[in-house]
Amino acid sequence: MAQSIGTFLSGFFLITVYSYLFKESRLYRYTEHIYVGFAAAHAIVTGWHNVKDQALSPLADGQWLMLVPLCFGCLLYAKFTKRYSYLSRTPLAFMMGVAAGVTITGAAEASFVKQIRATILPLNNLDNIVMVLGTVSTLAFFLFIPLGSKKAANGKRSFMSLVSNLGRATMMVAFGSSFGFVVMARLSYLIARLQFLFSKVFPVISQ
Amino acid sequence: MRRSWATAVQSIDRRVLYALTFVIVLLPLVRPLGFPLNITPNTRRAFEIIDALPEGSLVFHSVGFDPSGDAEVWPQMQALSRHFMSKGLRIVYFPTNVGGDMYAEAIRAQLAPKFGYEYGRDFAILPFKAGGAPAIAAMADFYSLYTVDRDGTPLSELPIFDGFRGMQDVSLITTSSTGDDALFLAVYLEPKFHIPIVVGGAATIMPVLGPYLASGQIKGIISGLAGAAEYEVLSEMPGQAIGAMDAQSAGHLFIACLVILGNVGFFAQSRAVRRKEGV
Amino acid sequence: MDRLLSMWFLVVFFLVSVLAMRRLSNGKDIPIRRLQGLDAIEEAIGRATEMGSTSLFIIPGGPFDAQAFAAFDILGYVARETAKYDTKLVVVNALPEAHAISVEVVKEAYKSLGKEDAFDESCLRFLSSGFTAGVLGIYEREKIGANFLFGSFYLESLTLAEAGHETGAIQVSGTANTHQLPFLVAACDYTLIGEEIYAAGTYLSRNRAQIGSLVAQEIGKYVGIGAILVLSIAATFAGS
Amino acid sequence: MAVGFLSGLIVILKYFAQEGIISRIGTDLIAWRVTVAAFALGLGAANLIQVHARAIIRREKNADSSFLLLATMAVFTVLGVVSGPNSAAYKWFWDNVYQPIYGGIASLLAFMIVSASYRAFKVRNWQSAVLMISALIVILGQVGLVSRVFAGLPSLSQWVMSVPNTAGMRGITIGGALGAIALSLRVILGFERSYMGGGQQ
Repeated sequence: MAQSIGTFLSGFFLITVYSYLFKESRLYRYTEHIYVGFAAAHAIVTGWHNVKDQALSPLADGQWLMLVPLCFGCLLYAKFTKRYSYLSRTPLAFMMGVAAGVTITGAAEASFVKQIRATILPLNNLDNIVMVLGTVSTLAFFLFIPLGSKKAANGKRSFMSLVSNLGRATMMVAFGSSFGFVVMARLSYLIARLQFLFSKVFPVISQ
Repeated sequence: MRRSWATAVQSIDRRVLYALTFVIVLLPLVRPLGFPLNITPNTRRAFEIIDALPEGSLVFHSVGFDPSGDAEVWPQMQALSRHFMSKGLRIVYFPTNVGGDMYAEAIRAQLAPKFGYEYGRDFAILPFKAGGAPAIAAMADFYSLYTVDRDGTPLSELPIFDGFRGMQDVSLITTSSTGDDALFLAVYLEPKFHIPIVVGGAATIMPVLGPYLASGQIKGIISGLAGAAEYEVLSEMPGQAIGAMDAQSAGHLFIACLVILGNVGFFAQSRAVRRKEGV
Repeated sequence: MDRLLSMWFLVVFFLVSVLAMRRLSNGKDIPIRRLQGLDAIEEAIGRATEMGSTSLFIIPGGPFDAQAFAAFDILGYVARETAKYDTKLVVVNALPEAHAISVEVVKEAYKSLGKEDAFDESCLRFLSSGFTAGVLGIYEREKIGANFLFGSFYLESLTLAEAGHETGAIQVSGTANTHQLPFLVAACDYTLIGEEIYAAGTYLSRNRAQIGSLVAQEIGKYVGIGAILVLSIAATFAGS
Repeated sequence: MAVGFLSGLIVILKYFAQEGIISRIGTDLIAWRVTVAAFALGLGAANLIQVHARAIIRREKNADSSFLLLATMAVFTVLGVVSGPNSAAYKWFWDNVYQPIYGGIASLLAFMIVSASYRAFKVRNWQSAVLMISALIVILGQVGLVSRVFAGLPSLSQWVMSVPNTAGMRGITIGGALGAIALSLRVILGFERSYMGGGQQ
């Protein structure tokens, strides 16, 4: 019983979502608000369990240091007071600082050093030549500060614009092919929902 | 006359496109067409790496997806798990997405009994850890991050963790993820422990991983639903992915036709405009 | 070895940045390449104002990292513009911490123009993981004239940008997530690619000290290009 | 602000230190951030309540859906906190309400990618021509049927994906890394503080 009500509900919500494609309806609006409400509730539930498991329980076990994140967390609410609202910036600065630190270290090794090392290739076949020139010219496309003054020699400027155009072309190939590649992925989302809709809710497809 | 044709092709109402998409994807599901399937080298390599592992090896498998992306990744996770279990590998699932543990639970309930896999001895499910990159980075110091399994049982009580010191004892990490699990693993764990990483994930993130595959930080890639279908073929254990491939192909052909049609109309129209202006 | 290299790289990068920031804070102006996407923001808001429609700013729910910082910079600028023209701004956030910071950013923007009273916190909406559905609803119910999408996007990018296109809004977007760039480029009027979003704050504020770190970034790029080219050529001859 | 500077610096040092006190503190800081972010959820929830309660009180046009949102949120927050997210009741609603809507919204992408490809791949100049051709190669290269006719297409598509695509994405990645480092550095050093009341210096 609960199972078939569930299947019916799932199908109903799915159809409501698809109705968005054709016309905004009151049904879509209700579905959207139920969903946002549920998503918020789920985030709060997960957040609560995180605080409980990662801070409150260790604190109860005598890890006094856990008072620090708990205090930071509470300070966020200082913004509702007039007098101490500036205190709420401390936890914000803390979160930004940690995120900045994590970003820097991750980017330096994985996205800079390792990627450059992987691009150092002997230029003895077409693949490697395309790889090296494509990477270098894409990188050159992003140069922010124009090299030399505007009066620079004509030849030099056209060389730079050639490199920049090569970079642009490489990016266009990359964007086009990534787009094409993803078509498959996007279609599979629809396929999975249709498989569900037409095998469970309206049994047309035999399984 | 010609211009009106071109204009019409130029401006098909999007609702018509949506309705056509719906029909074209649905039809092959109702009546399979039996399109042929290519096995890509990436999937083959991933399969071979896993197939070469000796029985009893310890595999860590990330579950980084939720209902929004399960269409592509869940069939992969099933195909991989079936292969692991048929080879007698020990598996530890670690959810990296809030919704991930639900799928690991489904493996425990549905797949494990078929292979006689016993929870705690042959496989285990760790609890979800929030935080993305930092959480995966924290796995480097394993027991500081995980002390209990998803049910709250201390890891020391699970036979699968007997003598397990940390990530250095892992033979292989695999992923089923729509997020950046693979990236974070390659960035934070691979450099320290040199564990081979085989990535299963949404087709979307695959192009991003190309560089890491080329540089050897990642050893193999199973990409999207097609990857799952190929894996099902390679491991000779068919599942739900193979059946969906016809609808995929039909959709691809439809989109390719639309791109061409749009351009033909666009050219005809701009030529007609040019002629009218006398250029 | 990679870790050691990255450590040295970071040390040098920091030193160069700090040095350049020092020198430039009272030095001369450095010209920066035009970034069309950022120049288009003002135009988009101007048009939204004329049409009496809303400007929408979307910060997605990817990891909380430097892309979120970049989004805050651009949000600050957008909020100052909307405050200047007294036009309606709606900000949507998927991450709780980003929401908390966005509130401060927008509030400060209004304050800096002396329009604290016009600031209404309910124009910022926290939608958690339900934000794609929520944004689609906003598209339908509000008249959107300018749509800004900045940050770490995942698979929702195309839905938001393509449905946003249907609203008729001018769309300016940016992300460093290479897997989502193709969709933003395809569906938006202007897209900032990769490092362009990080430079946005500097570009918009023309703050000289900040330009200092841009100089370090430029040098980093030349070093990268040089290293790849020189070592690749060396590898070619070493191999043969 | 000293807090941001110190926490950022320690996290960076932790990455290179690997062991010792700095490493321990760094690991703690990263874990604490998750806890603090969880507290920020409360602010988000307060925002939702504020926005929608106001709509209800003022009897705005969509007050009915606002009510629905707040009711859903209240019911599931209580259910999830009291009986836990793994309880049967919570899971039932998760499977039959949350999951189908979530999956449905995600699958809208299939329709969006159709209309986007129809619209975006018009050849206006050489750049869009390159864009379209590489997209077509990859789209068709994945269809088994087409590759029976054009035997070279799958390997061409594979090549485009693994060589020029990798080159382009790598260029963007390397540049992006530099940008991310520079911006994060500005944050740690306190040059970016529009959120702190610094505004434009």
